[in-house]
Amino acid sequence: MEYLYTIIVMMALYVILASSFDFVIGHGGLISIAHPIFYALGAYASALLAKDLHWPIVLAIPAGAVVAMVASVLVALPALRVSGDYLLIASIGFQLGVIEAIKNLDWTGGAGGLSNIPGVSITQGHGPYVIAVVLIAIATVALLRFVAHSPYGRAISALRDDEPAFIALGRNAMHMKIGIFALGSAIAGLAGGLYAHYFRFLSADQFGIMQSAALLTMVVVGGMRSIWGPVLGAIVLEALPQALTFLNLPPSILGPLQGILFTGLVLIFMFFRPQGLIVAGDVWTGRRNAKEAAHVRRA
Amino acid sequence: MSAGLEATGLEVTGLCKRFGGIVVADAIDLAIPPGRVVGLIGPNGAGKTSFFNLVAGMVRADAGRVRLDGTDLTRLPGYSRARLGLARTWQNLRLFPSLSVLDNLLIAPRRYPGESLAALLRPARLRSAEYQARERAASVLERTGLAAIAHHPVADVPFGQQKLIGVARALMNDPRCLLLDEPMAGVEGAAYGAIQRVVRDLAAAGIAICVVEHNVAFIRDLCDEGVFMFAGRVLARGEVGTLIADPRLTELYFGT
Amino acid sequence: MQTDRTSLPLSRRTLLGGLGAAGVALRIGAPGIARAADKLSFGLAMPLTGSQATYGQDQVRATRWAIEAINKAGGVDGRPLEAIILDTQADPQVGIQAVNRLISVDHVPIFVTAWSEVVKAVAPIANDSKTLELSVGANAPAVAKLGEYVYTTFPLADVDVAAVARYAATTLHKKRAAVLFINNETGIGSAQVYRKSFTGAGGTVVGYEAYDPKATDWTGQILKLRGANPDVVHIQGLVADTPQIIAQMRQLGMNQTISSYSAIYNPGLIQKLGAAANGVIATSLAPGASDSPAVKAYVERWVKEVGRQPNGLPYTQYLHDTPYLVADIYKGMLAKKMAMTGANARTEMLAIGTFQLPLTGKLVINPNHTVDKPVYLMEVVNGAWKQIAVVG
Amino acid sequence: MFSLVNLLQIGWTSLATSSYLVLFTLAFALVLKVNRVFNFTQAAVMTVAFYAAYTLVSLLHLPGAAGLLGAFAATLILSALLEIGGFRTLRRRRASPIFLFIFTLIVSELVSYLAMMVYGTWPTTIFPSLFWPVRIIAGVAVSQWDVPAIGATIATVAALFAFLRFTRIGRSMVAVADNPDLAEFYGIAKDRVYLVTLLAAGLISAVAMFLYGTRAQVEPTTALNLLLFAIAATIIGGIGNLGGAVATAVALGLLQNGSILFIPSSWQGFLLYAFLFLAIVCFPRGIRLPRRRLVRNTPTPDLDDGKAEKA
Repeated sequence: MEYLYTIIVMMALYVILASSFDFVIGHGGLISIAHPIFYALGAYASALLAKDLHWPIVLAIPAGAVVAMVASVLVALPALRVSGDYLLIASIGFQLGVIEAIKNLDWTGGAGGLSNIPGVSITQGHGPYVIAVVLIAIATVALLRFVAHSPYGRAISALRDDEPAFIALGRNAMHMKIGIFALGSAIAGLAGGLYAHYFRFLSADQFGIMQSAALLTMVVVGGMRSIWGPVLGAIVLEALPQALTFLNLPPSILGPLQGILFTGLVLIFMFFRPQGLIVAGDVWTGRRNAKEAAHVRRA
Repeated sequence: MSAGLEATGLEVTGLCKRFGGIVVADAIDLAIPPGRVVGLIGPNGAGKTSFFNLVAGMVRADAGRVRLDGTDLTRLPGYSRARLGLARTWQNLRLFPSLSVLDNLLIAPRRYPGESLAALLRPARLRSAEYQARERAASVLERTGLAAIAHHPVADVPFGQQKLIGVARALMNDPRCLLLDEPMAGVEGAAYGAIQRVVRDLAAAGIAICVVEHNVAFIRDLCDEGVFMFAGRVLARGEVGTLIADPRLTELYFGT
Repeated sequence: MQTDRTSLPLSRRTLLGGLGAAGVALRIGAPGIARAADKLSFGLAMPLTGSQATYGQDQVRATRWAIEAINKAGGVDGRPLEAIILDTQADPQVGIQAVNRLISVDHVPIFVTAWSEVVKAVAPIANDSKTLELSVGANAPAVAKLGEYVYTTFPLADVDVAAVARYAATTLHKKRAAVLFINNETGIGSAQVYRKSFTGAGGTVVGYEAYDPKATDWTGQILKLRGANPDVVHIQGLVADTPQIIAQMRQLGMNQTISSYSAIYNPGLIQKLGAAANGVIATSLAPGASDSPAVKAYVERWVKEVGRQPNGLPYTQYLHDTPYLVADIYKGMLAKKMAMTGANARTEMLAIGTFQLPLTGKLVINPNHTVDKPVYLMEVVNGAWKQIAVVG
Repeated sequence: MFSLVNLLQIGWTSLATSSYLVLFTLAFALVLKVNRVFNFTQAAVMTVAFYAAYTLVSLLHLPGAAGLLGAFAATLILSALLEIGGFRTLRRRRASPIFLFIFTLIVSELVSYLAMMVYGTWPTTIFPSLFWPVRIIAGVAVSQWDVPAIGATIATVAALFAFLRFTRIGRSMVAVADNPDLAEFYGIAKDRVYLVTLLAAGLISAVAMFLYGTRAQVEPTTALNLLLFAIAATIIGGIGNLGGAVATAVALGLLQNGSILFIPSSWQGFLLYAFLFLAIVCFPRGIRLPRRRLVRNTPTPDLDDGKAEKA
């Protein structure tokens, strides 16, 4: 069961991460790849609060999300002044810089990683925790779907379409971008806390550019800006490496081959189905469309 | 309605801006009283659109002041100026292609309910604000004759109507001053008349309007007076017919 | 039978796990399969894929040979020993997955793993479930502090680094040492051990510099150390960068004695450095082919069956000996009619304490999670590794 | 530590090691300037260049020159393949920057996995030995690698600038860099220019990787780390400013090596990324000296044009 549990937890966590990442880059149009670092900040914050300050896990995890959110706002204030490719590179700098810092500090466990994080123990059974993680994943998707279809989501669409026009209509673009970034990062931080107390070991290197690439791949293969795309992308791409081990290949080539098939598949997708598995609609839709249609006609 | 003490319209004094070696605004003084329609004319590169960008706060001026109904806008960012009643349209439309016609308008009210994540936590208030916005959008759509296509994606709408949507969107803001950047370029038929009618109505309602337009007929029909710009400076101001007839200006316009 | 189980170590097992309850039930819910009940199992979680597979696979092969030999000689009191082998990719997350499976599905009392990140990552699981975790290969001193159920059978850096430090101070009469170490866990921990041991043996550490794991140039650090004017320089680096560091030191005119640890004890160092390698001292934690007929035969078997020497020979020797150690523990437990639990395995292992192993010799496992082991000091003499001393 | 000899030594070695850093940066900056792509596939090109040279020299025992030629051939083939099979298609489709970024990152990952499968993960060098004899000049150790490396770099940089200045296609590259739409208007075939740019960057990367691989050990994942340095230098030096990128590469190399004098050596890695972040946030267009820019850089105050330009 544990094997299955772990796969389910990882799938649920990747659903949370890919969805929130899509919220930032797909919906928000903020091209940052630093998403894993907020995952890391949430994970480390929650782990350290529980381990060193003996906070109960149920408090430590949300606190980790808050830490990630606060950090994201602090980064966003200077970094969101630049946009597009520049933001992308700034985010890489931030991400790798924080990883280096974690590796050099003593109280984060340093380069060797943080071990013996308090968590649910295997003897008590992981069942309830796994269910909680899955429920949180579902709640995350529901929340992001709600936001995307709310008036806020309409504003996000407009902002992404045309920032100067958005500003000229009296909308505070910077405020919105920070909001998008903060929400996405807080959710990533939440996933981090959930990860930390399940796996109970963290090392800074696992939150690097390769993690970013994996998340990006999930979003792109799944279908950017479609609510269900990143969900599907996360599940498929998390299951794929597991499935590849069925091929009964000699292990000496299985490792690289796994990577080759994985990246190759992404390339095939990029060229033959760039819109992803699930295609996002071109036009933003809100809730209760029928009702509003009636309303306008009446007016 | 506006934060100012009295309705004095738009007042621009000593506006300057240079990019590197290029001067786009050279001590521009320009006042547009409420209810008046002023046409900006001049050759390409005269600084007309730059003037709009400076007034609307898209670009920060090097010097000078911008006032609207007595309120000093000079130090305010673009979005704040818009909230104080300064609206503009764009030469190349800048509609939101991923939104329907109605949703394009719903982005634009002065108080937009969906701008803050915190607003989502107060659904009742959000709903009422959204309802008000829809009421307003419905009336604007009605006024501009766009009600029938309210739910079409803007990308599917003919060009002329897109121009109209740009104007309608600016109206959602309940502006005190409206900057129209080439509202007629490429517009024919019914939309032409509709835009003309809307602009006249707005002026009648006491809004200060500034228009950049190459369509001389439109300028003559619509504007109370014209301002001739060249190389970032206001060269002449007066009745549109007189300006157009001035051979020196014509030479500058069609230039070398 | 045993070969059959391990020849496709990963795929079939994952297949079963992946298919969920049905697959798993085949294994645990079917006591009718009598042979399985007879077997004495232990877990083996090693990198079979990924960047570390080059080593992991050779180590697993060595383990397999040992199990074959044990079973051919009658197993453990007539019962066959089996290793349940899972892939960790040397990745903590995958390692956790593998170990969770070994414990909750296969109910092994003992599992063996390597690579310090994995060793650390799975430690809480071992401690919680009271399963004995044997770390074979990670040498960061922190491995000794991972909890009640985590033991190493491989000497930690405090054994060989301390030995080389003491050797420099007492036998070579060096007074001033400098340490250049990689800024990762093993590097930092080992450098501290060196400093403590060298100072403890009466020397002074006059230079102490870290470098970034991604560094490609060490001029700054080397100049700093050169300015400190040491008699001996200890480098605690990686297989990949140590030859470059030595080359740069020599180029910058530092001709002092250089020492390092077991990672650089390989022919590649000499090939990369040529004459500049002469005088470099490394450690080996296992006897070489020239010192032990068993090791000689073992290496010959590699050349005969695989066509080459194993990657990281000493590590494969340790992995080869691990089943013997596990067999001794199980044998003791059977003799005392103890239940096959991790707690009992731990008690029995500490009760035995001293093990005699075929390829690595005598090993003492201390209750404080360290081991006692002789250290073989090797030096490059005329372009070849020569054993210069056995200490400890 | 602060003795003159030491400072000279650090200066000299930094200069020598900046030889390949300059070339990595130049290749990256060139593609960014002309093709307007943050080209992570350069890591793939670098990996291929190294293993081509490694195969010929270290495995097949051919002379070093053959290795360099092999690296050239390999990079040309890969670059052409990437442009024609990849970038061109994505450009036609007006793929978003994030899409292009994923493409380049995934390609470099794919190549590193392929290299892993063929060559394993053991670090290797082009020549079997990486020890270069030294000569002491005024107390400074100058290795036999240093001078040819610096020479090769200067020659490559000079060749590129001459190419951009004096050949027709080179001038077209500059024109496209300044204004792709206008350049097309004047009859410059953009696709061809983009192809030539990638090929040129490939050749530069090959020289750089040859230098690197004769001095340090390389694994399939080395190239990506080296590329991060190039990105930092390009951005700090000012995007679109090749000279600035080159100068920054030298300065950053010196700073990284020299920083040991002032900060604990373990924080050196942090320094690069902190620079990268701060540079882009504080100077998104690069650090510009207050000097008069050359003509072409006409500002576009009209915001309406900004949008169209981006595509």
